[in-house]
Amino acid sequence: MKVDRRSFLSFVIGGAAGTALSPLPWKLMDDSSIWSQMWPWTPVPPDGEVVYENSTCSLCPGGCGISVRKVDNRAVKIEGRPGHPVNDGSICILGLSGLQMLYGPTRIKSPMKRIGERGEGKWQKISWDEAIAILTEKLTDIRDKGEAHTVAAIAGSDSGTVPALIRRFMTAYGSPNFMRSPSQRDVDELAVKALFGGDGRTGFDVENADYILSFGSGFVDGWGSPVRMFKAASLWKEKNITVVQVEPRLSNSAAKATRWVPLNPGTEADLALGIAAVLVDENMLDTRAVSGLGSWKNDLLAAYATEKVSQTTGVAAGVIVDLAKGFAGANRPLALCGRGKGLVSGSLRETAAVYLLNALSGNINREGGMWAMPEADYIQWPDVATDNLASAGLVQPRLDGAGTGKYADARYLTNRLADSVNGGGPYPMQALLVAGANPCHDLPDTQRVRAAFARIPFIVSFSSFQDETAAMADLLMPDHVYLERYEDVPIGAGLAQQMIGLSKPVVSPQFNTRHLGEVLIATAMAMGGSIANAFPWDDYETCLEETLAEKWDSLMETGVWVQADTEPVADTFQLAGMDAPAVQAEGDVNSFPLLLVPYDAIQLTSGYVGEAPFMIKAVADTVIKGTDGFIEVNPQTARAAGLAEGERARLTTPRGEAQVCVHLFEGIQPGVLAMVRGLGHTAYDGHLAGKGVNINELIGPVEDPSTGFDAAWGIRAKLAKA
Amino acid sequence: MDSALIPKGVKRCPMWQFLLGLGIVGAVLAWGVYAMLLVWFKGLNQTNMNDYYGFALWIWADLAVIALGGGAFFSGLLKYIVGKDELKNIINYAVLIGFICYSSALLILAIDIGQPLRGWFIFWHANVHSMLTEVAFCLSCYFAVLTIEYIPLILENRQLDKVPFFHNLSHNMHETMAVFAATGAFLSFFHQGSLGGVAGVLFGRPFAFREGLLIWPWTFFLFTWSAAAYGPCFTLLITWITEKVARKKLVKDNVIELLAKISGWMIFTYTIAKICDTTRWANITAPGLGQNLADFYTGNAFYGYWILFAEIILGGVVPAIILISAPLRKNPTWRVTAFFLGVMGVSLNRWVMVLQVMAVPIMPFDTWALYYPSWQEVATTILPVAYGIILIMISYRYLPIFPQEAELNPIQEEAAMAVEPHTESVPDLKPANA
Amino acid sequence: MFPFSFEWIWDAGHIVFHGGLWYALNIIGIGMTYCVIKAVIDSTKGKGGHGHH
Amino acid sequence: MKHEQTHGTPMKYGMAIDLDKCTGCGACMVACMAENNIPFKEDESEKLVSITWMRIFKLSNGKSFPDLDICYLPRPCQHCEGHGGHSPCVSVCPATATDYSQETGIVSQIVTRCFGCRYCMGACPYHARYFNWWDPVWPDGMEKYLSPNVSPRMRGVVEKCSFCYHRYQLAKNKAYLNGGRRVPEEAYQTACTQACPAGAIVFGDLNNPEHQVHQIVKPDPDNGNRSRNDRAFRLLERTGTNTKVYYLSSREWVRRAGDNYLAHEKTGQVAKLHH
Repeated sequence: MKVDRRSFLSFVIGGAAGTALSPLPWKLMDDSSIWSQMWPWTPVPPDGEVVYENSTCSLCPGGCGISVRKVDNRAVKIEGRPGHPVNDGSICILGLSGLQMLYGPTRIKSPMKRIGERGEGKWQKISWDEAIAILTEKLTDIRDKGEAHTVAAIAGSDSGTVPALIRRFMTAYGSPNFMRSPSQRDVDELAVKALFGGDGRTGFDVENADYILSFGSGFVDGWGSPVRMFKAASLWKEKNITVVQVEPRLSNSAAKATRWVPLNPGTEADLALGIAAVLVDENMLDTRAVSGLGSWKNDLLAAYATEKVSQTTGVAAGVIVDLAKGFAGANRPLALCGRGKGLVSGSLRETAAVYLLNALSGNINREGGMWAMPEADYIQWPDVATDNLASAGLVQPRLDGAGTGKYADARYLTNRLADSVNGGGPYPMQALLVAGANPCHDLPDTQRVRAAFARIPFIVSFSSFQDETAAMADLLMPDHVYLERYEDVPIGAGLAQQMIGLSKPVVSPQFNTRHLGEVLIATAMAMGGSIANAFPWDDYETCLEETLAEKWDSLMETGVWVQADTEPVADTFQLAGMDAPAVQAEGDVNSFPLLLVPYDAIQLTSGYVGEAPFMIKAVADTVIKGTDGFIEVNPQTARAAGLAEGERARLTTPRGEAQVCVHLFEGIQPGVLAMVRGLGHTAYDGHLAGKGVNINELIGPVEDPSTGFDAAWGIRAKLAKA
Repeated sequence: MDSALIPKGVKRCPMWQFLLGLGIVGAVLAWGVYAMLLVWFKGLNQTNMNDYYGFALWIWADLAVIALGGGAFFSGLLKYIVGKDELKNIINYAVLIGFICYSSALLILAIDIGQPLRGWFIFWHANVHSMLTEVAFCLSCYFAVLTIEYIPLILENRQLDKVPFFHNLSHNMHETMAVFAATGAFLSFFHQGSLGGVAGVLFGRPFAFREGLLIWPWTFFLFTWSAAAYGPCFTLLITWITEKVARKKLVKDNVIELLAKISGWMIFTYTIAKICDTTRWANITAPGLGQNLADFYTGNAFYGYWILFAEIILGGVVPAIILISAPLRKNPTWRVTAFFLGVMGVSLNRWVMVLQVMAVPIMPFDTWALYYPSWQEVATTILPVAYGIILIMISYRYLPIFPQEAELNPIQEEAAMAVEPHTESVPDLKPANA
Repeated sequence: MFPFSFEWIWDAGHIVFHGGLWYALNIIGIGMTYCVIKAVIDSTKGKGGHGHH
Repeated sequence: MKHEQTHGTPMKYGMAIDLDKCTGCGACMVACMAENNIPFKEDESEKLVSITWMRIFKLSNGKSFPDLDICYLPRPCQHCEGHGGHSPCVSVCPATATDYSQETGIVSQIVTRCFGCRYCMGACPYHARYFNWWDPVWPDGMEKYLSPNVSPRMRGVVEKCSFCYHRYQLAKNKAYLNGGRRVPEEAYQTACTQACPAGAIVFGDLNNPEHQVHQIVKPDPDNGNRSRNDRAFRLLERTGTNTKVYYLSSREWVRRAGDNYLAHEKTGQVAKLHH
């Protein structure tokens, strides 16, 4: 057939018209739109039966009740548990993000041993039996050499059965070196001992107070039990009571307060004592519960005359008198302390001074007041029968010096750990076990901490996550995360009640992880002898059930156990600790003309877990932008340094230097810089690593001479254009 | 080589020159196509748009080319409805430019939407309250009209015209063109207006919002008017550029001046209306919503009062005066300056009505959001320009676009015959002229 | 676009809008159909081609 | 704006957010992200391309140290009613992918019908609408927590707060199964309301005098639904968006920051609503 131009054109045109009129193009168009609505790479979450499981959140000390929504065996959402005595249905940003931790890619998915250089990140998966065998062998070796005391353990907390098992293991093994991550709890316990004469902690009946004087406590920035404090702050608004926030920076708590009183950083104790002096001077006090006041009154008045205090603190004399009158004039005034979330041990002088204000207002162990709460005592295990090796180890001094000499009153001085390992201690550390803590990121002067870790020959991390400390370890024995395990959660965190929450496995373990309690029991069994005898339980669950005894059933049913009546430690307040010298910021004024102070934000975690992607997403772009971290600078200070909003600058302190971005903020005193605590991770994945600066790289511990605790509230600094 | 396709009585550059030009512009086109494919396959993250700039460079380009392409409908209206018969000498080119502008606009829209495969939902699930629906329908329909107007021109190609069916079709389409032109004008009125309405109906944005008539905000009418006013300016500007490139006169001055004069009066009246609108908006509309001019033109690094001046005075009053005034209009330099200012003015107006609308903070605690396009956005915006040049090159070479060309540039038959084979072997040192 | 789409309602907006739309579409459609048919008829009558106008 | 079959008086779900209580903690944002399967990227600090149906703005009184005051303002979709359901976004969507429900007063977003023209984003003065610039990708393993109640969205479409509409549907089904006609107040609460540790958000039916939100807001239907509570204000009330999210503050500078005012105008005193 001869195809001429004409028939060819007819064919093409006719063909095109025919195709267009056929259903084919329409069908293809429709199909493509349907395909675009369910692209195979967009996940489709499977449906299933919905159930809610109750448990307790242990991501921070708050102890909130949670209700986890599950679809079949997937946990899909964490919500606050309605009716729970701590949080009654509400929940915080961290608690909400828990599932990103449970299912996150930064979990340690199996026990592993290091095969590359330390910190290089080369690991080999091993079985649990092998992991326990390695640990047992190492520990037995050290112990057999009579050096059991050279093994140390750091835990996130020392309350509850799991920390108690660690401590028991250390005791049976023969080491006095059990340590806890530092927090305001350190100074609080010490203050209760000094002021009330017994072991315990303070509790604050914030719901019933009618005047709040907070010395930098971030009551809506994560202080205490965060959700409970948020609720209290709203209650204060509803009841229209006066809330005064004393701190150098306009924090969210300051913004929520009725009145923000900025003061020179680090002078909170002076202001508290100045207010106490006004109370004494004007005789606006209730001395029933205070002993030893008589002779001390004159010293107080002499040392803390209003004008003098005004000079020290930068708070006008009239304001000091105002605060004193307001405080004294209220029916149930309450003073709080512990900066921000209370992540630093803190100064005894400051703590005692604030507690004194409570005592002077007559609110000790009263409704709306401050309570001296005894320690929870439900863990009643028989004493460990130690063998000779253990007994010899236990009489050795602690590596951090706590409990002896000038540190006689301190239980743990984890802040002194780095110096001790770096050569200042009585003996070298040979092995370290870390559980529920991330000292390589969270302890001040991180460089020195990392240097110390580099010297420790054997480090075991029980972390569930690939954190900075796990990166330095030799053996990883990952614990379940809280949603996969049973655990008792004794709730302290400033509650004026004794409470225990119960964490229950909401989902089965996602990876080849093992409960820390189980690992300890198994290791003790493997080590045998007196150590094995100290652990008479088949498994952790039995241990927990036996320990909780009559509380077990109600905990299983309701998830929380509340002690009906608590006998306070004591009703009398003895004056102590207030004559200690003030804690100064490290650094020389001439080389470092500015002051850098850390601040806490609720969007960042307060404990050892790294921030989940959701939390980082909620962080403002004036805190992190890309990987840049910001410091807050008063515009006046910035102008003097020739810096504009968003500009990069070099921040130098006696401990280190970092590149930061400048955020101009009128809520901070000229000459003071503020940086958020918690960022600058080097571990975890790209959702967290490398974002911002870890302030612990810039700040070092400053020892409170009266206790040995780290009481650093800031450090001198200088700022220059990058 | 392709002499059989070239219209009778006109001279075209040698094939190699033509191909060289095509190659250069084609390279730019390929760059644009590459960017377009990136956007289609990787998504709109290839752009610098964000949640504050949902509309940006592309929408501006769309609005601008549609305004500039308005020359087609308006000259069509003048020729077929009003009866300005001289315009037949430029209408072909106006149609071609319109066709390029509108096809470009549709292409850019297809790149701009997040789900191009579902783009047809705008027709299928049409929301009649949306200005964009109106735009989409009228735009597509009018594009069909432009295609209908362009087809006879294609069919007039020397070879195609030999086919009796094509010849008759072309002839019949010419005969009925007035109907299509009228429909085109009707459709243009609405889609040009609706494009104005796109910004004007945004009652949540005091910078853009305008009161109006019935459901149409004033910007609706201003956009139609400005497209009619400035569209011919663009047609004339492109004609001037084509003449410069081709190095010959293609349209007689009386035709140019007629269209320029009409355009001048349209710009003049439009500018008065625009000034009235701006005055009312600045003094009544915006203050009624708690905002004043300072909120819109200060406090940021780019948008200042200069933009109002540049748009209304430089792009409105000045070209209007030049084109209205006979002595200035007859002076080619002044005339072209006016075309250029006019094109700038209307483009700037579209910029303001898209980009500045997005930039101005509305909530008092919000901040200015400035934006610069990514290279992919720039490339895909230049893509239609390259495509337009190519289409013009091909159309000019093979179709009788300019009816007066042969008359204005007579050639001796023998010389042409002698030159043609010659040019194939001897390199022509003259620059490309098509 | 069509009355069987579920978002369609018989109100003034839809009637005016789609009335205008279908009106324009029809003019274009009918106009083109006319041109094409007439061209076919003309061609069969032997009109057109080289040199004719 | 289709008129659905409704039984009895239509509902008008809305919120009252007490800014005196709001601490800017971000729990609402994350509760929303967790409830609605909102994706995240490695870098979310570029807030203009960060999907946050609920976003917290930080307001300042603009004064210098130590007189500075700040306030946080959580901004969900305001579910504008506009005039008769012509909210800014609904009236502009060319494909009817977003709609104002006369039954609930909720502005919906049908992501499978949205083709991503983003006109609605330009129309929304609250920046409550977000575009999926990227394909949503969950880090390996994290897709396990995705809820089946809300489909993850594909690249190239706009999404926004739905007042947790899926919760309404669940509550409605449950109410019908239990023989009730109406959804009880406590049975339908948004994820942000439920999570807020400060109890700053109150959610419910603005038309129902038994609901707490109605009692707080006391909307005045004769005055464009303005609140009769002196502490209450709405964002950009003057534009006539007629939002259903009311804010409460005892501070005048905060109330004034909620709308645009000319220098001489008094806060909350501009009587005439547009349209």
